[in-house]
Order: sequence, then structure tokens, then C-alpha cells
Amino acid sequence: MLSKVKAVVPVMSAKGGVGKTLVAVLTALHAARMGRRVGLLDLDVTSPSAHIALGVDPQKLQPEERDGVVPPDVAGVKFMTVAFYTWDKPTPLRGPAVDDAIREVLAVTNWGELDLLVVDTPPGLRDEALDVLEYLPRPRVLAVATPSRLARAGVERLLAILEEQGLERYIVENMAIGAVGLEELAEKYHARYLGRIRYD
Amino acid sequence: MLSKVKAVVPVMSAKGGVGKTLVAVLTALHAARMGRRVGLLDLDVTSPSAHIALGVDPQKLQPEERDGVVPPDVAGVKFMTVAFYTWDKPTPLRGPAVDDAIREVLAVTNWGELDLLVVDTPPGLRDEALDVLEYLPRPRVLAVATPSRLARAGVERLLAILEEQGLERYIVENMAIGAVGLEELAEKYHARYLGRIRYD
Amino acid sequence: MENVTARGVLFNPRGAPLLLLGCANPLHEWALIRAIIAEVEEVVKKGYKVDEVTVYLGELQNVDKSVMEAYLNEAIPQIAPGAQVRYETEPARFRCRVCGREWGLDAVELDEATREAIHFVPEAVYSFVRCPFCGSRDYEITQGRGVRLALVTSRRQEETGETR
Amino acid sequence: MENVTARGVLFNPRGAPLLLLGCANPLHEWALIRAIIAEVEEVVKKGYKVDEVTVYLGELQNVDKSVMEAYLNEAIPQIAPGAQVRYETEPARFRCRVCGREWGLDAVELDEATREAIHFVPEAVYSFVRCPFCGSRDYEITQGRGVRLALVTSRRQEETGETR
Ligand SMILES: Nc1ncnc2c1ncn2[C@@H]1O[C@H](COP(=O)(O)OP(=O)(O)O)[C@@H](O)[C@H]1O
Ligand SMILES: Nc1ncnc2c1ncn2[C@@H]1O[C@H](COP(=O)(O)OP(=O)(O)O)[C@@H](O)[C@H]1O
Ligand SMILES: [Mg+2]
Ligand SMILES: [Mg+2]
Ligand SMILES: [Mg+2]
Ligand SMILES: [Mg+2]
Ligand code: NI
Ligand code: NI
Ligand SMILES: [Zn+2]
Ligand SMILES: [Zn+2]
Repeated sequence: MLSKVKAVVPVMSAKGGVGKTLVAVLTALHAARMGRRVGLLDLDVTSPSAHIALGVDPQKLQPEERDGVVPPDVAGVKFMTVAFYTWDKPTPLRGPAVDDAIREVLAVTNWGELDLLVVDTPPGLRDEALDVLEYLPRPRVLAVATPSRLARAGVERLLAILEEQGLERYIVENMAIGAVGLEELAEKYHARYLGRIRYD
Repeated sequence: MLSKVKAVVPVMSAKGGVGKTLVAVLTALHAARMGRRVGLLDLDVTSPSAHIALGVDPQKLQPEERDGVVPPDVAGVKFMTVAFYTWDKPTPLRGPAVDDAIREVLAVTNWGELDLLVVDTPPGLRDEALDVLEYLPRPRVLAVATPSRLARAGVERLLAILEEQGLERYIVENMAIGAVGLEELAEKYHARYLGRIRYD
Repeated sequence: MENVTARGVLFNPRGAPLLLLGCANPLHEWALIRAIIAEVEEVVKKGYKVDEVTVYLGELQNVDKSVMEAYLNEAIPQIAPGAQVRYETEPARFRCRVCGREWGLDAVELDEATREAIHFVPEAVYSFVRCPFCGSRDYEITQGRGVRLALVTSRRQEETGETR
Repeated sequence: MENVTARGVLFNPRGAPLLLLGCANPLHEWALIRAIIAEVEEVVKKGYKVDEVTVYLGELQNVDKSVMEAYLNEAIPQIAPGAQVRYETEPARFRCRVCGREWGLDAVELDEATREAIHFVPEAVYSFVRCPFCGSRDYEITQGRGVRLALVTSRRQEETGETR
């Protein structure tokens, strides 16, 4: 039920631990404070963590059943996560089960009218990433990167896919420590560089 | 072809970016320097990065065809990665393809006699993690954790699964900054705490 | 005659204009009903005549059959005139990838809160249920997961000729 | 009579004692042969009589059929006396998850280095090939991936009775 959602922004990276969850949560909270109608969806279905960054207990907070499932409001953000149903228990899933869970969540969540839906995703080029590109309407991907050498190959692989699929793409540089930036990467893959977030 | 491998040590974590790849590579290099016959297998088939940490170009270094595929020697470590075949190109795979790729690599790699096989894995409780538990003989899992609050739920989920499956488990704390350690987590899940690696 | 079988819950991810029946239903089942209606609409729009719609209701998700019937029996004839609507309940079955054994829901115990969680996202079962024979969490739901649709269709007369 | 079909390459992951034919073959195909032999051995050990072994050779992986034949025609009768061994070449087929269209290897161009990479790990195809119709990398290999085995077996006389 994404028909009344104006913009969908998946936060992605091939590498883990670069700050996707933090960037997704802060982006959603910031947009809400600016008066936008905003939703946050955690698609990291086997290891959800957006609820931890938001500081909510998924067993206490629950969506309402109303023409589907209505995400609860957290600090002005409509928040949806499978953690409402799996709590913090281990939930190992193989690919087809990940895909089914994501389809189910997308089918039943009643977002209502939104200016912006931010989507947190797990790392890697796996079912979740392919589902984001396949099921979400006109995704404007925010690629999160760090200046680390190990992370760089991952960003390149993600940007290459976004470019070949003709999707809008943005880069945020997180945990910048030194001076070396990722501007040239943005240039190489024709992505918009949105700036950097310093290490704490 | 793992019949002549004495110990298999998968390096795992539900969270990305905690240093799995670095810990796996350093463990393998260290064991080789101590005179052990050691192998390193990168099972992060959609985003391999152990070759980057090892500093090798996967297009130049190639395994030999000899009674299967013999991993090349890198600083005394027999090293195998799908990056020998996918290079650094983006390789998005859904679950069944990940599983097939892992089975293929396990079936054709001729490790010979090894004292230790270190296995680097991607984050998450996905096909790769389930394959590690299903296909590798007696895995002694090295769980890598950081003191961060967001990472903690991930470690707990992994340790809970290892404990319920009755598998040997060890914790390494990486990127320790402050004083709060993960010793109580080790105690809670009956894992052996191996100590911490400081932030750089 | 042609058989279109789709896996899993069906929905139109790209958000086709939603439907009819202007009444807000207090149940989450309503979203599933909408997904089914959108799917049938899509097939009709592609130029097929829908002869039969079978709605499989998986035991695991345990949706409210009477609610489904109440709406679908009204809605489907409106968008696919002449279509027969059938309902089939599918028992849940699991097969372990580690030990190879199979079991059903009668082999496991689930409390009320767990059943509720699984009702919304059937994959929550992996958080609560392990193989009753070997303890593994690496198993497949071989049938009876959730709501599934099978359509029997034929090409509409005026549309026959080349298929794209 | 019973049909045991296994998916993907077959091998005994827990490392059953390896086999016979003490000669070191200079080809990677040898590892696949060993995997097939280990699989047939496993089935024999479980008390089945193997009547027929069909080795499917997927076009995508393009293994050397003559090497496979040379070894398997010798080895399989040793471990499964009376078993017929057949070989079938399976053309590679792909189906796009985004646009739904299907294609074969003739629709794409692959250079020598790429073919070599795919020969070792067929999933490397996802690094090099996109859907020729819509450009997506989200497609399935529906057939002809790699080496696959189908066994026709019957219970051995002395073992009939309860199956575990
Ligand atoms: N700019 C930053 N400064 C300091 N720590 C950060 C910053 N961004 C993220 N972190 C920390 O890094 C870790 C990984 O962040 P997270 O958002 O969970 O990454 P991901 O979702 O990509 O795995 C967390 O412990 C988080 O608190
Ligand atoms: N102890 C450490 N001190 C400083 N940086 C580290 C340390 N361990 C890892 N890193 C850096 O953190 C990033 C993530 O490490 P990596 O090994 O790729 O994690 P993972 O494999 O778990 O995703 C890399 O840029 C790596 O260089
Ligand atoms: Mg995250
Ligand atoms: Mg969450
Ligand atoms: Mg890694
Ligand atoms: Mg690698
Ligand atoms: Ni309901
Ligand atoms: Ni070969
Ligand atoms: Zn089992
Ligand atoms: Zn396509």
C-alpha cells in the first residue's frame, strides 16, 4: 500500500556497519521535525535494528489493525518493522522466506499519505536489495559509504548496479575521519554527493 | 573436500562491519606464521572482501586445476574466494543461488591437509550462516562483536542459535574503545571470551 | 485454458489504484483481500478472462475465512464476471533441511501471542519453532504458509492472436 | 521403485571417506566426479539398490562430458552393481523476475575468460549477464545450471520392513 507515498528512499550499502540504520533513523526523525509526513520501514528482516536506534521496545509498541496494519507513531515517524512480530529473537531465514516476509509486510502495511518513506536495509546484494529494486516504486537510493578501503569495493558494486538500472542515487559519507573523500566515486557513477557525517 | 581438515573456524556475526574479515584474515596469517597448515575461505559470495584485506588481485591470482581446484598460497595461507570468478563485479544473488555457489565451492576446492580452515562470512542470519552450520563439519564459531549498543542484539541472536545447536563458540571483542566489555554476554551464552582488539 | 499460479501473498507492488467497497474494515485481513482483488484486476486488464479463482488459506497464517468470503464473493464477480470463487484450507507442513523429516502444526505448541505474530508475518514462525526432531531452525514451509491464489483463465475472444 | 532427485551439485559435505581410482586427474571435473560417486555411495549405504543413474550436464557449466564418462562408467558399476548410467545434456535457460521473459545462452555473448569463470562457479553468470530484454540482474537459472543427478532406486530385498 504505497500508492499514497510520494517519495521512497531506501538506505543501502553492500557493506555492513557503515551506518545505514543510523542514517535512516536520523533522516526520518529530521524530516518529521521539519513537518513532513514520514514513514520508516526496517527491511532488515533477519536482524532488525531500527527499533533499537529509535529506542523502542517492539513487544510493547504494536501496530493497530485498521484497514491493514497501521504503523505506530514514534516521535512523529510512522514506524514499521518485523521486530513487532519476531521481537529480538533470532530469526534465521533463507532467501525465499526473506522475500515472502518482505512481500507480506509491504502488502499489509497501511501507510496512508506520506511525503517520504525511508527504508532501512541489511548489507549485501541479496534478496532484500533485489526486492527493494523490484517492489518499491521509483526508489531514490541513498548509498551510505565510509572512507575505508574495505568498504569501497562494496559501494562501487552498489553504485554500478543502480547506474545500470537507471535509478536515482545519492551518496552519504559516514564516519569520515581523515580528509580523503568519496567525491570522485560520486562522479564516476553519476551519483549526487550529499556530504559527510563526521565520526561522532 | 574437507575430510583432511582438522579444525574449521567460521568467523561470524549477525551485524556487519564489526571486523569479521579483518579478524579472519589476521587469524589465518597468524596461524601460518606459527607454522600451521592453514586455509582461508571467503563465503561472502555476493560481496567478497577477504582478498582486499589480503591485498591480492583476484584476476591475477588464480587457483590451479589439480584434482579439483587448489587454492593459491598467499603469505603461507591457502586462500579461496569466489572473487577469483566474479572479480570485483557486482554479483547480486538470491538465496538459492547463494546456496548453490557455496555448495559448488565446497565441492571443488581441494584443500589437502590442513590444521585449520578459517571461514569469513557475511553478516546476518541468512543462507550463508545456515550453510556454515549445515555443511561444515564441527564448526567452532568465532563470534565477532563490538561494544556498540546496536551491535549487541545481533551478537545475542547469533550466540543464542549457536548455543541451542550445541556448537562450540568463542567471542572476540573488536574495536573496543571504552571499558564496558562483553564478558557477561560470553557468560550468559556459555561462550569462551577470547579477549579484545583495541580500536586500531 | 491456462493456469496462472502465483506464489506467496499477491499484491501489486507498484501500487495500482485501489478498489471499491468504500468501507473501512477493522481487520488486517482487509489488506490481503485488497491484494487479491488487485491481482485479479491485473490479470483481467492484461486481457484474460478469469474462469475460476481459488483462494488457498494457509493454516499457518490462520486468516479469518468468513471475512475473506464476505468481501471476495461480492467483489470478484464485479471485476471478473462469470468467475467461480473457491476457498481451500491448506494444512501447514514443514520439512527440515538438516534431518529431512516433516511435520505439521500439531507437532508444536504455540501460545496466543505467538499465533498472533505469525498471523501477521508467517515467517515469524522461524523465531519460535525449531524442528521437533533435531532442533534445527533450517527448515522449509512446504505448504499452508499464507494466502495464495490460483487462477484458471482463458484468452478473451477479441484479444486472440499474437501474444507478446 | 522410487525416484531420488537432488538439486544442484551433489556432495557429501561432512566428508565421507573418499574413493578409489588412485590416479590424480589434472582437471577440476574430477572433484565433481568424486561428488557424484560419494552421493551414489551414500544412497547404497542407506540400503537402496540403485537401478539407474542419470547425470545431467548443464550447458551453463559446460563440463567435459568425455572425462565424466571415462570415470563414471568405470566407478559406478563398482559401487552400485547393475546400475545403468545415462548422460543428458541440459540446455541453459533463464527467467527474469522483473519482466518475466525467458532466454537461453544463445541470446548472450560471453568471452573466453567469462566462460572459464562460469565453468568453475556457475553463479558467476550473475556478474556478467543481465536480462537481454530489461537489463535486470534479478533472474533465475531455470535449468541447465551445472551437474545434477537423478537416481532410480529400489529397496534392497534383505532390508525391507520399517523405514525410519
Ligand atoms: N558518524 C558516526 N560516528 C560514530 N559512530 C557511528 C557513526 N555512524 C554509525 N556509528 C556507529 O557504527 C555502528 C554501525 O552503525 P549502523 O547504523 O548500525 O550501521 P549499519 O546499519 O550500516 O550496519 C553503530 O554502533 C553506530 O552507533
Ligand atoms: N580494531 C580495529 N581498529 C580500527 N579499524 C578496524 C578494526 N577492525 C576493523 N576495522 C575497520 O572496520 C571496517 C570493517 O571491518 P571488516 O573486517 O570489513 O568488517 P566485517 O567483515 O565484519 O564487515 C574496515 O574498514 C576495517 O578496516
Ligand atoms: Mg543496519
Ligand atoms: Mg527494526
Ligand atoms: Mg566482511
Ligand atoms: Mg574475498
Ligand atoms: Ni488479521
Ligand atoms: Ni574444469
Ligand atoms: Zn530436523
Ligand atoms: Zn527482464
